[in-house]
Amino acid sequence: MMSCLFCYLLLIVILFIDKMVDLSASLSGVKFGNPTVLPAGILGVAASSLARIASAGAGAVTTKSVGPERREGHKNPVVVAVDNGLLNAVGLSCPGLDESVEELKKAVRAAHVPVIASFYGRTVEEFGLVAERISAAKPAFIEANISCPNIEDEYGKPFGTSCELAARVVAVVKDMSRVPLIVKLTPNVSDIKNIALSVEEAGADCIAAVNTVGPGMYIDVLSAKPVLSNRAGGLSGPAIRPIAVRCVYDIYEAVDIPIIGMGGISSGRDAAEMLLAGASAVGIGTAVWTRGDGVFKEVCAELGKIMEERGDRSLKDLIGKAHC
Amino acid sequence: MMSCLFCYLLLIVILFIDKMVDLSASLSGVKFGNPTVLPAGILGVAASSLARIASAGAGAVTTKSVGPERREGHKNPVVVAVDNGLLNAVGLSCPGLDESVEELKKAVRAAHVPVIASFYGRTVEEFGLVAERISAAKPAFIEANISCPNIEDEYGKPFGTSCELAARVVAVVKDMSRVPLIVKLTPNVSDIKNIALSVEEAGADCIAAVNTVGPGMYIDVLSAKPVLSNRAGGLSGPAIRPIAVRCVYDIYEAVDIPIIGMGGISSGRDAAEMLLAGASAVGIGTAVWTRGDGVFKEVCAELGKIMEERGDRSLKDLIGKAHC
Amino acid sequence: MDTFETVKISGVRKETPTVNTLVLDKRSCRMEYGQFYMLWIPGVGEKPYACSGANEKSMEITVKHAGPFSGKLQNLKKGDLIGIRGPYGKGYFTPKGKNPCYVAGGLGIVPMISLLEGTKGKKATVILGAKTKEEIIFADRIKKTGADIRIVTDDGSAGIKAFPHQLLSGVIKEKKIDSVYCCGPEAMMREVLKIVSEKKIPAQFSLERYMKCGIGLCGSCALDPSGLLVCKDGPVFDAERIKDSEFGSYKRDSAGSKTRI
Amino acid sequence: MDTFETVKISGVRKETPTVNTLVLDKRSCRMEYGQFYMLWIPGVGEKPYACSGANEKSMEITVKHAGPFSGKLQNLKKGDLIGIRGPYGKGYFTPKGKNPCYVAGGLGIVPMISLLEGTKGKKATVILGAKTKEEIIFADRIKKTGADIRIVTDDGSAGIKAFPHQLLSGVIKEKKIDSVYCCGPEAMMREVLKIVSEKKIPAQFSLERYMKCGIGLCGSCALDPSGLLVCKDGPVFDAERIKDSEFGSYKRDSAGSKTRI
Ligand SMILES: Cc1cc2nc3c(=O)[nH]c(=O)nc-3n(C[C@H](O)[C@H](O)[C@H](O)COP(=O)(O)OP(=O)(O)OC[C@H]3O[C@@H](n4cnc5c(N)ncnc54)[C@H](O)[C@@H]3O)c2cc1C
Ligand SMILES: Cc1cc2nc3c(=O)[nH]c(=O)nc-3n(C[C@H](O)[C@H](O)[C@H](O)COP(=O)(O)OP(=O)(O)OC[C@H]3O[C@@H](n4cnc5c(N)ncnc54)[C@H](O)[C@@H]3O)c2cc1C
Ligand SMILES: Cc1cc2nc3c(=O)[nH]c(=O)nc-3n(C[C@H](O)[C@H](O)[C@H](O)COP(=O)(O)O)c2cc1C
Ligand SMILES: Cc1cc2nc3c(=O)[nH]c(=O)nc-3n(C[C@H](O)[C@H](O)[C@H](O)COP(=O)(O)O)c2cc1C
Ligand code: FES
Ligand code: FES
Repeated sequence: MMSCLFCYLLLIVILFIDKMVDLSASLSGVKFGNPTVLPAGILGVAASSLARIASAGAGAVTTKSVGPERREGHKNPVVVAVDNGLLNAVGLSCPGLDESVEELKKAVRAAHVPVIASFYGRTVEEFGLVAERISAAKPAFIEANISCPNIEDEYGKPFGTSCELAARVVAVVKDMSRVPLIVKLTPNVSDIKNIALSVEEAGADCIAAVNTVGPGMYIDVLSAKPVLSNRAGGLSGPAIRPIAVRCVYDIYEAVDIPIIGMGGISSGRDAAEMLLAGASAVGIGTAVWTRGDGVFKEVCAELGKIMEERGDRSLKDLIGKAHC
Repeated sequence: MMSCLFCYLLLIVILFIDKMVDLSASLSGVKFGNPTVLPAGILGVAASSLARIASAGAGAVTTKSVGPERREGHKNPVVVAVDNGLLNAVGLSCPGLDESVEELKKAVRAAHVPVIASFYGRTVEEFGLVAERISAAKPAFIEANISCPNIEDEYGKPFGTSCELAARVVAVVKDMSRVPLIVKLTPNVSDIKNIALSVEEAGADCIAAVNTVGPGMYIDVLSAKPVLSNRAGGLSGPAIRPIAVRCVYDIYEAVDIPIIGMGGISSGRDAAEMLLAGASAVGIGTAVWTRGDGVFKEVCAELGKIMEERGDRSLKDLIGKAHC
Repeated sequence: MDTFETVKISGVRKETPTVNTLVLDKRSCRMEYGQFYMLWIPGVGEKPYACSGANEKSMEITVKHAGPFSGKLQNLKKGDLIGIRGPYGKGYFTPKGKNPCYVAGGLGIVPMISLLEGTKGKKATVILGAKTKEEIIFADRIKKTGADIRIVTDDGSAGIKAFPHQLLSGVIKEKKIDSVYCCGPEAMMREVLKIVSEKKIPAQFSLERYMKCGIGLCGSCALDPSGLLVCKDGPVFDAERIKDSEFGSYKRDSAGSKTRI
Repeated sequence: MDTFETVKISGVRKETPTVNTLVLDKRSCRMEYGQFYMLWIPGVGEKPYACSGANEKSMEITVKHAGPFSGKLQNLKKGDLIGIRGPYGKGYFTPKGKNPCYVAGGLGIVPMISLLEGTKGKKATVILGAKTKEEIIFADRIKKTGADIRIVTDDGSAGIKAFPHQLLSGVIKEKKIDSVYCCGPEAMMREVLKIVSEKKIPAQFSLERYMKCGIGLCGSCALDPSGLLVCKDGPVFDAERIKDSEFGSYKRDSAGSKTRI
């Protein structure tokens, strides 16, 4: 009788555990309560809004990319909605390094989740300089945004389009900082695998992919003017998801370091797709606009249901499983 | 009294002309009744379907890309719908050169609009060979599809990602054929301006832009498999329009030869936007799926209304007018 | 734009030694008689199939082992996943006449069975052809509708030893047939088309062409000389629309090459 | 997802030497009191503006010349094109109480005028402040609603020489004010917030912060320490939500830098 009862209780416990899906993620030794990440440039100007998004359920939050000097960014309009997506050309506005570091310190204090400090430079040396300064604020990661145009290359192409430049940025940054380094890649290259490989070899701890696609342009037909003041802007949102998924799939084949996958994710299904492609965590940017800041909790709930349906216990059962 | 009546009649005539919008287009000396073009790979296998689309209102029609040898293309699935777009990896199926040339001759006879003969090669020499053969069928244009992977480059990148290779293809083709040459570009390069400039300098008569974007991937989350048998496929449809518009805008700044703009056009507004960006004609592919083959007439009607509202007399009043 | 869905197989039924019916765990969407679906076996491939039955909870497809893909498809087990998109096609079977005749060869009855079951009041005759006795499918379902069933086999192992079209002229006279529905091997359908054209009886044919996209884009299923698309304008066509066409003489393969029928 | 539209200016009205009202050829969409729009002058720029009136055929905006953009905006002519997106904001003015008091400084009356005109039955009092007599706007429209209007000017050239908040305590007592709506310079609004907090009267404030996206993505309009967004959670906030915040002490500029108020 006793042993029968014991078996019965054990069965209940097993069934219960079986229903539980573990959404916790781990990247380069840093633990995230769940795999959703607020990516760079979305509600990342003020520490207060980062803390708000952390409370709303994001597993980690990223600051707006910080640069070496005060910049106003591009003039308005900086966003325009297109079919199933958004074009933006905010243009890396930044209050300056001192004020940014102060705000970052506040964010690290106020947000109860890992804070990723995104940054950029106009030269390789500036990347190193900014990395050193923001590392002092003790973020969980620093994230090098090599997907924005720089001034070293006369054609204004991002560092992220050249294997060699990308590797140099990584090497310099790793010299100046001991905080784990994420490198954020642009999808607008003919071969993203090689870039990913270069930054891994140069010492990057993690890859974020992808930044916005294109750029794109929206022209108003009555006035015959491009709407964005910068004329062109990066495309984000559901329209780019297939491209982002393919980039992450390609990068996963090339490197061993973890990937934060992003680009058009707005549901648990989308998150599962990105994890299957090879991401260890997923960024949710433009969907904050379409679904509100409840999107992080909602995506986690939806993802949990899909994992139950699939019979997955933890994210390990999803990550990279589309490769075989 | 007489002169008064005369003035009155003159006024009526002027008002009438004022209401008439001229949609005729002209590219490299070839006249199109309207600026809509059926692009390569859409209903272009059989001469009969090309003739059908010509009757449905397209200003010109393009054959499926013809290659040097019989090819089955990729296995099914070759298409999958995504948010506001379509991924395809048909994989350049081709019945072989002899049969293709016969079908092309039929198309030139059956369609009462200019026929564009799209083609590809796996080497620069094959481009020349195929160009020579299809030119014998007397199409209005031949269109070099340099946006597909080739075997000369070990990484499988399209000729269209290298200025030098692109120019070599053009030079060889111009040697082998006197039919006006369109070169079709891929948007998946870091700088499309330079590629456009290279093919213009090498002697191209016209540019078609853009081929599909990405490629992209769609993974089914329950089975964890990419749906397309080729795993990745090119993205087309409304999702890519902002990218296509920006590409055409950039190319227009770089070259003087006319551009056939395409990528996500599905309404008269979209067509007007593409013309403003610098296109002289517009391709309509994926929208044949979403709007049916009536889309060519409908887009022309919508475009005409927009031109009336803007006060345009002919396409000249639109082409490139977003630049200033 | 389009729906793509992955569903589970909830059951498999053996119809004949080479034909299985799969039950899909998918609520049937609004579907017209004769439309088709593209079925995807994850990681294997995708092909067009008709629906052989549907209700609120599930839908069925009936598959003959005819090659590598259909072999794998019909061997899927309960619980296996299958991708499905559709229904496709704007050419449907439309109920016409009071005394319809169905002419089916092989699996040709599959896309027509729903029409027959959905229009029970009519005095239908079904000419059901198969290679051998074992290969006859849906005879019971046909009988249940009250239709007059005429079985023919190539080898005479059941019913009359004949091809389906060979019975048609007699049935037309006997049963005052005023409409014909036909699906099966194209050579058989060509003969049926000749008969109905001669006798001026309205008829509809369900065609097969090599399908890639299924949505009217790739052009691989185009019919000469009209440019009609089997995936989009068909798969069912009125006799007049295909009379003076490639139908019955050639079709294109996966490379777009013409092959004789 | 979002609507972007280019419309024509159908008329311009001069309100004061520095303020014009533009009539846009756009049917008003369903709009809540206090929401705002992003207005684009093609090729020039884009900024947020309130709606100062709307009907079936058109909507109006009222603009003060305060810098290069607003200068160009208010000088647009009939027939000129203007881009518009919105309405934006999920924080609205909500009609509360029987005896509301409106406290408006400068153009502050603009986002509140529709609320006042839309709730005519109430016994409203409007404290309308301006720098000088010439700068007073909408006095006639306010009078037409039957509201009790109290004009104050900085220089005493009309009404009482005072700032709007200086009249508020007296009006609250005199008119048994049970709700307050406030819009104007932030320093003035801060004083009003103090008064209503002390007297525990429900109050709503329409805030201005530097706006880039207008749709809750860029983060440039965030309020410390709550992270509330003026573009999305505002622009109108209940007093309690902004009491212990940056409101009245600092705000961020276009680079994200904090500047004292
Ligand atoms: C509208 C339509 C409805 C169909 N409905 C059914 C059905 O209900 N039940 C059923 O068993 N079969 C049906 N088929 C046929 C089915 O799609 C497959 O062709 C068949 O199962 C053989 O496939 P296989 O790959 O196993 O054989 P294979 O050896 O690859 O091919 C055998 C033959 O099938 C044809 N075929 C192969 N692939 C395709 C394709 N992608 N599109 C069209 N034809 C192809 C070719 O003529 C080929 O020679 C239908 C076909 C069409 C076009
Ligand atoms: C929700 C909201 C509603 C508004 N409604 C009206 C209205 O109905 N009528 C009206 O005249 N003005 C309104 N404004 C102010 C308007 O947006 C402009 O700020 C103002 O017209 C000055 O613009 P400028 O470029 O000409 O001046 P500038 O010299 O460029 O700027 C003057 C000041 O305006 C503010 N400002 C400038 N750009 C912006 C911006 N993008 N977002 C927020 N503030 C900015 C800054 O504090 C700046 O110091 C509103 C602002 C907000 C936020
Ligand atoms: C308004 C906006 C601003 C952005 N700013 C930055 C930025 O400063 N740095 C950066 O690395 N990425 C930036 N991005 C890119 C996002 O971080 C993200 O990579 C991209 O939007 C794709 O994800 P999504 O489709 O979920 O938005 C920005 C995106 C948007 C929409
Ligand atoms: C199913 C399909 C097949 C295509 N095949 C070809 C091709 O053979 N050659 C080519 O140059 N472009 C091909 N394309 C690209 C189109 O010609 C066009 O450039 C692209 O789809 C963008 O236009 P759209 O958005 O209007 O479809 C194909 C596109 C689709 C959707
Ligand atoms: S299968 Fe592609 S057009 Fe019919
Ligand atoms: S203006 Fe961008 S978040 Fe408010």
